[in-house]
Amino acid sequence: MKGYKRIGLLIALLGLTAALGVPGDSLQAQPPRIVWVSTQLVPIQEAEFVRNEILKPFTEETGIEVEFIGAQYGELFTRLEGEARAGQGSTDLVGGLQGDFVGIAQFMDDVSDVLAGLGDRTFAAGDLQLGTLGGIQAFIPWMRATYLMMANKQALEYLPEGADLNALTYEQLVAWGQALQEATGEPKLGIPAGPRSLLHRFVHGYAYPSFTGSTVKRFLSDEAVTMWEFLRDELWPQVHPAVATADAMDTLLLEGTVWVAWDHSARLKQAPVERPEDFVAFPAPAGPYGRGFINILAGLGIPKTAPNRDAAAQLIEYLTRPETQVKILQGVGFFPSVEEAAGATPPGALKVLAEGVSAQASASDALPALIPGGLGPRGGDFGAIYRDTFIRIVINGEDIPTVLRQQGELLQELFQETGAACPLPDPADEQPCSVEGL
Amino acid sequence: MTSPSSRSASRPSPIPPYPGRRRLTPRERRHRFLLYMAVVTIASWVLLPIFLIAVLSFTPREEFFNWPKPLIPSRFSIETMAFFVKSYGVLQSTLNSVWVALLTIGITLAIAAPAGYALSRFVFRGREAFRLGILITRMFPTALLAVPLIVLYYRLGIYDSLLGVAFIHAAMALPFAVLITTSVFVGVSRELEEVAMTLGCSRLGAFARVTLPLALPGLAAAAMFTFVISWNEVFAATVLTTTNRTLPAQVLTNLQASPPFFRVAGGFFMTVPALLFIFLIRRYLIQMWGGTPSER
Amino acid sequence: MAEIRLENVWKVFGKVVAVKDVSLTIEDGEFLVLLGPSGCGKTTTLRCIAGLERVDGGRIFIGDRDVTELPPGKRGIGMVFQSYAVFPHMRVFDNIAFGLKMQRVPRSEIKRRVQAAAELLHIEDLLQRYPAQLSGGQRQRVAVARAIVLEPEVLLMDEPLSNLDALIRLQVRAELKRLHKQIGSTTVYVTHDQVEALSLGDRIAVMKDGEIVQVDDPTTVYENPADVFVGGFIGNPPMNFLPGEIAAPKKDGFLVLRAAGHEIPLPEEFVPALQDHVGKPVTVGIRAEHIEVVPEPTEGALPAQVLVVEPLGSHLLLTLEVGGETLKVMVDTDLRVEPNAEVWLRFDPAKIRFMDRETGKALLP
Amino acid sequence: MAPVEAPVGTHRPRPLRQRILGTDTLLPYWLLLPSVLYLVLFFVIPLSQAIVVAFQDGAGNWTLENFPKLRRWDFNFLPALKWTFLLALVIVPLQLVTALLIALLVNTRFRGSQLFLYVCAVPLGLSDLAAGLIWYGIFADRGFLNSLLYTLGLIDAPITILTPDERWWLFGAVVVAEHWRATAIVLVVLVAGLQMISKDYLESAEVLGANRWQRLWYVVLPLLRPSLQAALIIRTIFAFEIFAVVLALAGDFLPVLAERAYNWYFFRQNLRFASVYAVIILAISLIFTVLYLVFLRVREEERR
Repeated sequence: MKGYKRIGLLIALLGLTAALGVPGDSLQAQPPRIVWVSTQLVPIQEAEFVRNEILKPFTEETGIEVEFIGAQYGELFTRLEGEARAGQGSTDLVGGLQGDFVGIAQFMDDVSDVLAGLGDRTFAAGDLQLGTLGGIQAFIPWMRATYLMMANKQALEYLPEGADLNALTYEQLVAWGQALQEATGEPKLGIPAGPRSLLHRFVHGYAYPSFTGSTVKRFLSDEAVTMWEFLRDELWPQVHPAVATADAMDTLLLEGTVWVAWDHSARLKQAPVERPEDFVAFPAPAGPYGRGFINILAGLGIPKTAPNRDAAAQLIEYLTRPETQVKILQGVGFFPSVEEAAGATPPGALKVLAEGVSAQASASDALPALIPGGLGPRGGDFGAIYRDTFIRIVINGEDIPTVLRQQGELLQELFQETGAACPLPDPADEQPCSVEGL
Repeated sequence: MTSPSSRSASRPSPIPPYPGRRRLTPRERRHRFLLYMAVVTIASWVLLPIFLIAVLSFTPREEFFNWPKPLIPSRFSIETMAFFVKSYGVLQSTLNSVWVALLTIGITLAIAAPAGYALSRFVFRGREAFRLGILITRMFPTALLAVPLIVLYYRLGIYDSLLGVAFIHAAMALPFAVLITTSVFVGVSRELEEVAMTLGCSRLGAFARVTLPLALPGLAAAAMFTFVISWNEVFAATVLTTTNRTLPAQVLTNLQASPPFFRVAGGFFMTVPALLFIFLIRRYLIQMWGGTPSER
Repeated sequence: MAEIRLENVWKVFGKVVAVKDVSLTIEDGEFLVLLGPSGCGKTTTLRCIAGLERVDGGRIFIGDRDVTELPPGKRGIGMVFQSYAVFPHMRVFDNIAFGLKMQRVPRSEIKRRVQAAAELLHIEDLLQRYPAQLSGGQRQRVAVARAIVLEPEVLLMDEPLSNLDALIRLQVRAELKRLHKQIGSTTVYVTHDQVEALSLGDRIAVMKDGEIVQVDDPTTVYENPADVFVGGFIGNPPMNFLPGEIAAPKKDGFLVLRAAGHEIPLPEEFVPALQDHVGKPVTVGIRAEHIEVVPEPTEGALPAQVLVVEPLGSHLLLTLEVGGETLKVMVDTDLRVEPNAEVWLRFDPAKIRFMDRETGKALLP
Repeated sequence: MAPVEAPVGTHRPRPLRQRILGTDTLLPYWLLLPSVLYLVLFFVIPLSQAIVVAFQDGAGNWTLENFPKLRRWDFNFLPALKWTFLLALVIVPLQLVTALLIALLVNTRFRGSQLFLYVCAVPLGLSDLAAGLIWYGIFADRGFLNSLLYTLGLIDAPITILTPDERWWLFGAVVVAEHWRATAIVLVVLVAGLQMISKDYLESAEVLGANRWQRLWYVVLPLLRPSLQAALIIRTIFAFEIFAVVLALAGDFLPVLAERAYNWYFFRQNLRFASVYAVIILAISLIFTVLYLVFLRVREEERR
């Protein structure tokens, strides 16, 4: 019977604490404190680096406290949409990829004025162009990354004869995969296909440009059909089936499930970080039309509903300083966006990555591709069309022309409805972009 | 109420010399053996996965990716766990989670208990409709309510507050809390309350002096169940806060993109309190579901 | 102390009428038993008096006060529930003291009165125990002590004995009777057990389908049931019923009863009441102890066949068949009969009761 | 059901307090009011906004076009329906049987049965995210299951269990993980129900010559029906919202409705299609709940 009293006490205590309200609610005026939501540098060690190495000096310098919050794109979008609809917000600064900004540009404020204040540093004109979305400067270039290949050094001895790691073709990649499978008894290539993976980027930014010289226009061309047959019959049999649930390749590389993998540099990084001696990075393979690849640009933007615009602008200024940019490169392996910081190299494990990135960018047959900029919030549909096409043809084994026609129609519809222009390597003159052969 | 063996022993037997405990027949012994076999099998089936994640979260980094994965690591490493726990926001968000859960309990019980009391004590028009109605709220993926909720929260001025998170958690826990409190109150005899009323209490007084003290263990169980719901809730906590995050929100956004050893450590870190709460409420696990929705 | 008056009380649950236009006056200090089968509305009536159910019509008075709208605690009642409803989270002392505390009686006074009530029920040694440590009978006493400690004008009891063992029930029954004499509260006692009703009640109100069928002292209810239902409900064995007919033979002024093909002459005093029913079918009611069994054919006796013989210790209970009807008869143990034997039955004409065949209502006053 | 003649002229106006709060006819509604208002504010209003969107086109006109349109845009629409139904169809009965088995074991009240019950209830406290993480660690290519088989010498190299080439393996893995994760809630409901069945029924059935199975079938299960109904309703509602575990183990190669809704909402910012999925989930859950209520009906006379 004593139990009743004890539990009663417990409940009363709970009630009391509840009634006394919550600590930590920041309602009173405090020193400037801004919220920076970012889809980049989210992993726990990277976020720790940002808070301790990047933001701490900034706070010491300016007195502005920064709350750095990692977010997925969907969460970022939802938050900004809610804030826009409510007409007030708490997000001061947004860090994201160009692809992210395509979707959230509608919620962003024009930062041309902030850019004008950064006269002492040089941004690539192309990067600034990418940051122009919906007629405004939606973001200021912040840092770069790319998707590339990484291999376990064990795999190198099976490299086909005559193949140059830095100038690999898709044929050679398949031959390499075959040799690896013969030697180990299981497929050893890796292309991420998990639900949150970047498979769609591989399809539209790497395979399509390399095999057809196009991303959208020649979506259902004969070259595309050939490409899909190649992906389905040649490449996929060399890809380890465990990639189906993998969002990042570094884990599979570290486990030894795969020995050669394609992925975003940030999603490969952990492998050389854990075991620097074991891995090597190199450019993505080339196809008949060249070496298709995407340079990823991350940017910084300010939402219309930002409560502390000036402080956010101050943080942008700080983050685009050459010395800050070098610090980020050396800490987490993202490359600088300002030319004053170019040429710096990261130490240790990240050096492996940097070498691969620069090899890819400087390849003689480089064929840079882009994520279309005019799709607005339907950027997600663009990626999904490519991912769905891959799954239907390569994994589910559906008829190639049928699938290409159905998916091509969706692609066409998407561009017609949004009026977006074709992304590189398709010529950007036509607006809206259209799929040939429909 | 008695076990089969003690029941046969308690029956008055005409034979005077009773030689202590009866020895089990071979058949009974076989049954008992089978029973314990089944129990051990099922218990290990439930516990093994939890044991594995515990092992994995204390496996040293250099062994984490080994093949085959060792069931017992060569040494016990708290390196990953320590980095996780010390990293920014984890302790604060743990504290936040506790606050949110406590607030949720307060709100939920304050609202669910009267409803549960009404359902347990009165027969009235619309009673069944109400029961089905509160269940319907659980048939819809909550994630889709994000934008309307954010707008609502800004209007109410509770965006990014722990109270705001608690409000939505309470809404999620409410249907279950109503079911549980209903059966808790059904379990407290109505006559006790009535006798108190004949002895001079008002209805409220009878509730406070008799029903409430007797319902407390059951209500405590409901509170703990609410705690678990709030503790594990990810989505609302993620989109409705920016700075005041709860642990799952913090863990979800930070860990989904993090290397697997951190994901495992985070997963285990979140699991421990849940185990603890279930342990605390184990005695009431049964009681709180005593009268289920269609009961009585 | 006070009388209780119910005036046209109605209580409806959804479509079911639980109490139908009940009017009843219970005298000051009286012990009234509400008797009836389960579902007859007796408990609901009691709960209406207690104020636990709001009446849907009519008024209830306790003493001079109209208590219809008063909450239970303000009606000056004490109530004992079937399940005893002893608070499990309080010691016996606190259970008994509960009502006094509600009335803010001073502590010393509470102590004295609880002690007195406990002594009255012989539970003074149990005051520091929790209910879980008590037997059923002890809990029963606690419940009664808790009700009477308030010295209520009215004591309400809802089947207080039904959860007790047969032996303890007898004992507590006697004690309740003694207690009532001692404290003198007007008592309403609900039961479905007719033996309890007969032994305890100053008067018995028999209920059926939400209505009071008969209110009378136990003897009257037993001997002169108001209708077939009451006769069949009260008594063990219940009253026997036979179809019959009132006939007026040539001899003027005399009536006979025709039943099972025979004629039974009726006493003169019945004539005025039955005069109007001559030639009409009636139901004849007679109690088992008012039938005499004779081994030989006799004038005015009905032939019957013995079906079952049950020795009950003090008596023999016979089950017999008379013209297709089954009768129960109580006889002395020295009568020797075997199953299947043929016997003759003689009814004590003065104890025969007549009911209207259609309505079942008694024809005699 | 006697006709009720309205008792006339007996009512006096009641005190104000009683007129508002006190009567038993109004009191329950006052007690329900807070929860109704609360759910309306935090659920019904946002919910109806979301549902409305599913039946409107971009211009705000009412339409049913979103359903065929979604089929064209999402090739996983029909597969998601199929897999969701199959998963529910397999998992729910499986959990019911397991939970019943464990509940019957617990009900024998052997020494340690309370501990056993606690152990079996442990997954109740785990989020589906954590459960997905745990089971991925087991089923992954280099996971515990393969490690164990390898250590025991049963396999030479890891078997890829979670592969899109073998959808039924994915299905099996999800079934195992969900079965592990969510049987506890059914268990708790059933144990509670079993405890309310008096031993007398079982003993009288035993005396009447019913064997163990007959007692289970003819006595325990019918008496357990209210609890079974509750457990089924709760579990089925959750089964149609199955999400995190599937995503962790099978990615989108085993598409399910809730995952599709989440995907369209969070990754493609398409509230319309997401709402269509949500409406479908709502409709299916509702239909099943009503079916349970009808077919497992507990008649008023049967209630204890």
